[in-house]
Amino acid sequence: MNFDINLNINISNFIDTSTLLYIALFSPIVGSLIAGIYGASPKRIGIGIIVSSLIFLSFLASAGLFLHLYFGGSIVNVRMMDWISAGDLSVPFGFVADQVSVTMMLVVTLVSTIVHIYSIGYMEKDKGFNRFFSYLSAFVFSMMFLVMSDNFLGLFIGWEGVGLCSWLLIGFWYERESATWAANEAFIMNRIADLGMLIGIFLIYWHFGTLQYDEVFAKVNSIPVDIISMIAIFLFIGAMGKSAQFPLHTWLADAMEGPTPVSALIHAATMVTAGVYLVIRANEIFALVPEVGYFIASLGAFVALFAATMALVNRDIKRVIAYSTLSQLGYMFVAGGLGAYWIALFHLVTHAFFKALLFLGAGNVMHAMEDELNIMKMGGLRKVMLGTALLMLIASVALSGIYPFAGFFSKDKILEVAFDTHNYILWGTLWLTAGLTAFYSFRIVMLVFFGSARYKDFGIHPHEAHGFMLWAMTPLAVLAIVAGLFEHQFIDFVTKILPVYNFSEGIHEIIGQLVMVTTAIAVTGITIAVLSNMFKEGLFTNTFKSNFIYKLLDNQYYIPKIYDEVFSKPYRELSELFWKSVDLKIVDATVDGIANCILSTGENTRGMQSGNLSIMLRLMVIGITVLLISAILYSYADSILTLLQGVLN
Amino acid sequence: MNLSISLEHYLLLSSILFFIGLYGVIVRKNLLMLFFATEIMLNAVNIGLVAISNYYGDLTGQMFAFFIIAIAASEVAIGLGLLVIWFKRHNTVDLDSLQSMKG
Amino acid sequence: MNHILTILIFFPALAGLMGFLVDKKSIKPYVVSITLIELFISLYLWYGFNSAEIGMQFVEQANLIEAFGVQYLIGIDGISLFLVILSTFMTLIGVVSISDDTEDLRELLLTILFLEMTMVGVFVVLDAILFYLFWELSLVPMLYIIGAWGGNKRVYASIKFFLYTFTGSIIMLVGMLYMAYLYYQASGTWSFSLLEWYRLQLPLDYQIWLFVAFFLGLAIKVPMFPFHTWLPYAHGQAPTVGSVILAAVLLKMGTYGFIRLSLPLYPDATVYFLTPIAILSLIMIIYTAMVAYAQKDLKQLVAYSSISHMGVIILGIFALNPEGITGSIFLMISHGIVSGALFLLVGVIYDRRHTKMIDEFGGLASVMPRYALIFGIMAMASVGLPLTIGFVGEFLSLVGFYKYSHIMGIIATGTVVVGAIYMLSAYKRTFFGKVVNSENSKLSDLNLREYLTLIPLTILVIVLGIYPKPILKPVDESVKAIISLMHQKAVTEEAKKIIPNIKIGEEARK
Amino acid sequence: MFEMIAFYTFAFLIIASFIVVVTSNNALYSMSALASGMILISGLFFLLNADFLGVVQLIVYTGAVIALYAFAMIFFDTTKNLIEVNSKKIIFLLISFSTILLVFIMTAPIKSEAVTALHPIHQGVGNTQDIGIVLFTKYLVPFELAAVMLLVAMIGGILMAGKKMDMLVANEEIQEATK
Repeated sequence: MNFDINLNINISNFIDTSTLLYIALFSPIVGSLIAGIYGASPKRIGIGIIVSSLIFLSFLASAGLFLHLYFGGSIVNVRMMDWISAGDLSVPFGFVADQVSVTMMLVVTLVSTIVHIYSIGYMEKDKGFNRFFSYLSAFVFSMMFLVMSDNFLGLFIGWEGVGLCSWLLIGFWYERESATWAANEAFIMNRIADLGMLIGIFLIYWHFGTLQYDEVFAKVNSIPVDIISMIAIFLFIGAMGKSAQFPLHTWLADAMEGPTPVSALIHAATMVTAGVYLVIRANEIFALVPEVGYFIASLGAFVALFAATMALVNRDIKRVIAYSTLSQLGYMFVAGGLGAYWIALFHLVTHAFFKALLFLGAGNVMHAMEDELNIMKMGGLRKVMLGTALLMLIASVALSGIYPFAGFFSKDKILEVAFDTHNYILWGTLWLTAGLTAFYSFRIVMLVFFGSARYKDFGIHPHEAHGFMLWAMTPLAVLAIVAGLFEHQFIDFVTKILPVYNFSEGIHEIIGQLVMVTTAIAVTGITIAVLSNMFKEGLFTNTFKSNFIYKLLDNQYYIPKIYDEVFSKPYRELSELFWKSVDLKIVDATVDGIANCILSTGENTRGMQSGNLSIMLRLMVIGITVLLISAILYSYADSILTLLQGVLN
Repeated sequence: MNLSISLEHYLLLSSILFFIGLYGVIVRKNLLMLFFATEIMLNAVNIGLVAISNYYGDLTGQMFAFFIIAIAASEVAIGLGLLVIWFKRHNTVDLDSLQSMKG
Repeated sequence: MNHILTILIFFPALAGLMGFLVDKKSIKPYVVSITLIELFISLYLWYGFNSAEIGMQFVEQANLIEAFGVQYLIGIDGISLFLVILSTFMTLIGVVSISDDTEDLRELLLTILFLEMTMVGVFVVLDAILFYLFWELSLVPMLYIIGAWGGNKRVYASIKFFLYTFTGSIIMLVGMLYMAYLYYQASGTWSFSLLEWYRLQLPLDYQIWLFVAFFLGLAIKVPMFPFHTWLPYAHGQAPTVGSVILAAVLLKMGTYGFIRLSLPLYPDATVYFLTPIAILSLIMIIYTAMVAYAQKDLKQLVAYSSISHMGVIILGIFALNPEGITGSIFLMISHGIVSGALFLLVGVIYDRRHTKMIDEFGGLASVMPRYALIFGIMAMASVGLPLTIGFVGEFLSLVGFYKYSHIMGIIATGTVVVGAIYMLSAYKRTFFGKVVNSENSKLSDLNLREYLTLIPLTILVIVLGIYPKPILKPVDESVKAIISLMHQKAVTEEAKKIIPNIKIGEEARK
Repeated sequence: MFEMIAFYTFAFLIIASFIVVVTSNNALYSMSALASGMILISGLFFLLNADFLGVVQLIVYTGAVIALYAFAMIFFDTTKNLIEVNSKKIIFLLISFSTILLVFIMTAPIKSEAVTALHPIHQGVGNTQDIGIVLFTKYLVPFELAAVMLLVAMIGGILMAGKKMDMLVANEEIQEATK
């Protein structure tokens, strides 16, 4: 299939590309401010429309830039103004639209536009409607800032900005204790990773003398390798936080407390992929240290399997999808770690489409079920909401990696890379994960849309979402189906700046078998899921539920509990201890002790000042005696000392 | 055996007298006795000063003693005046009755 | 305007004396306009300031005690310029924030005017004796503000504040006198002029003793761990305006003293003590942040967070490179604005509920949304989120310090984590959740007076976070001058190695 | 030899009479012993070639001071014995200890030979003449001050012990009583 378009459009004839870049970047923040002004006032539908159209404008601008680059335009790099300059450090607000960032911009704005439109329907009954749009657009702005910045510190602005918006949006329903708790957890865990990121930036500054991408990458070969690997490790720690890699992964599942469009946009399509974006963006650093890359790939494979196992048993529809996101992020890191950067980016793009679609579908289900999340209480919903069922089915098939859906192309490439670099353990892990992925995707689909209508027992009357919401989701569905077909165009486009990954000669011969094997396990997974749910409700019987492994998985390997016991509680107790025992009882008490000492000296000696002359006279004599003694000691000090020395020796 | 009287003899005498006076100041409670004891102490110092003056051939010591006598005389004049007033008001010259300074 | 600095120092005090003639109803407008004029004078100073010029500007000189070389010597460089503006600005904000029904309003306002004189004085004088004079004088109005308008334990707090800082500065005075004596021995004339002292090269063992004497005085004021315990009491008991000025300006005197006195006078001793001080600052950052997390009183929490941030400032100063010191000066300004704003915000709910206990609140976001918004912005600035004022200084200080030590740099950067933990958990407990306490359900949102104080601060937080250059540039030039002076003065090899050799002025342009 | 006998005799008598002064329970005895001690001290002065001071001692102390005490005692009831309660051992300890100390100090360091006379005693010139010269040159101002001081003390003494003062005090007491 070849969609080679011979329309050579030179977009810069119509409009200045830097203007396009500014429009793409700043129209979301304009929307956010407009919505923010009405933040505390009652819902206005107009706000949602204005904000969505501004995001759409941003999408159009991004698309313009994309076309400009696609048809051979030069990379757009603008420097808006100086930000921080002190000593030798000089950081501007600089933005770049090259092949990588424009791809990200396109994905971000496209998914954002859809999520914004969807949210008009989803949030229609929420009293924080305007506030929601303000936060959501602010997020888009931060994300655009992140991907468009031309230096590491600018990236860090966006990085923290998305963290802030994520905090605001997870805790959007701030009256819920669990939501605000999850928001804080996400923010703080990200901050821990940001610490690593900052250290990486410090290292880059002190060794390269600059933070601009192009200048850093130009000098990268003149820096000792151990420094480079330290930089790579610290930057990756930053990426681990944002992309929720083990051991900083727990926040992502808890982040599902936020409204579902937020989960779709932030915690599936865009923000969590920022870590992958960082690895791709800094590929020239990571490429120099394959050991670090191998570590990244191994961790990615581990997370892929680890998250997939947790997704197997969870009964919360959103959490299952969240674990699946984790798992897919693991795939991307495998590709990134093994040096196949364009494949990582490709999987990032396709994953954004079908995962956002999956979340939005889950949002519809949630709405229909009156915010019920437990899939055991659903079932047979296809009768009431056929559109949603269809969309979710598409997304699930894409996620499972069935030809010709988008997920097939990107995921299969990752497996091939793992095989090609002779990392058979990684390949095996990913292969197994592919089967698990197919299984849990269809487990959800089966439990939610097929089988008996269990919801009736709970007195719930589901209804289909607004039509425009479904229409808004349609582009995503289309892309989830067809995106993989543009693989060659994608390669040509992004490898203009990303390194090309060359498969070895031998792999072409067995590539057919590999595809077969992978597809086989995916199909097997789907089959098991379908069959097991056709005949009885759920695969897991009660006896199985008392199994140790089931419990382990159901409790997320007890990791949240361990963190609570090992970090949260000791931190709180240590803080209390520091305050009550150390600060008040040692540090402050020492100071007060000195003061009390002086005070008690006064209290004890004030008896002297009784006004009685004879006592005063006696004290005077004591004073004279003391002075005399000291006078003698002073005048005979030398002889006394020699005497003492004689005695001691 | 050296029978001549040296400076040390005088100084020793001066010290002994001074401490007789000091003893009086501390032990006695009668204000009049305190005055007497003070006189003794002043005179003890005078002996020391004059003796040093003699043994070193310097007049400064005698000058000091001279001024000390002047001060002693003034002190007695004023002190006794105060004492008389005190006695008139309180009908006692006991030291422990002087408690008006107690805070 | 040859005497603009003199006017700047003494205008508030004179106006304060005149204030006794003003009748009680119009005293607040009077004082507000005085502080506003003072702010404009200081802004005019900025306008007239030439950032390309190296050295002191607007210098005025007169002999006070000729025999001992005590002079009335004042002048500013890029560092003091912004601290002066910070003082005048925060005084204005503080004065506006005072409500009209405060008891003894006139006395409070006039006390603040005297305080303003001493604050501006400390930042512009260049004579050690005069510096000490203003330094100590600043204690008196503050003692009065805490002791007379404070909370229940105000007497304890104010006396602790006074005696503690006074003890430190007495030791510093001894150091100053000894320094003057050394200068006399070296040059044959007495002088207390800092500019003269800068030229004096001392052997390391002298520097160590003098550095310790100065350090005690300055560290207690900052306040550095373990001399910090007076601060929570002072903040806990002070009225809102007192806390605002204390946190925003008075603490900066200590860090300013490090830059103005310790560093250029004793470069070798600075390097000699670098590691112990860095360790103290690290303890200060992490430990006080954890103590802040354990607080139950919102104001105490902000007070401890203040200490934690001052630790970053100290680290930036002792990074001894232009990035670090410039960053720490910017952080002083940003901390002044942010902590001032946070204390004002705590004051807002204290006015309404007469309690500062976090447990008493909860769910305020739905009752007072605008208040929650501004508090959120300030909390984020305090956490050091990029594009707020807090990030610029924190980043520069940490990047500067990181050059000195890798491990300590990582621990210091931990401030971004521990800071987020206490700030977010306090924000969550105060603003999120349901309104449980019925007393909170009818609280009114911000009123006009509170908007007048908070909006300018919020604007500054954002604007300076996005565009810090107007401040960074003059500061950077002056910092480079100090560092190059330190490098030239240093006598030990180690100090020459650690303090970078920076070319300034004409040399740099070549 | 004469000097030795004279010194020891005087010293013994002075110590004896002063011990009587501080230990006697009768003020009259004390005063009489004090007077005798003063006279004996003047003897020591003559022995030390300080003729002028010896005369001054005789005139001022025995003549003026003791006379003053004698007059003052008219006011007090001297017939009854003075009863004092005081028996703290620490005082005796203190006294003896510091006596030893002081003796130790007084006798030890003064031996230095480096002392040079500021105002040397001139051989062949009378002591009174010598003193006169020093007193009216070097010590003129202190001398005049001492004179003024004595005058002030005299006036003060007269005023305080005088009748009018007595009246004043009485008036005050009446006023206090009527309040």
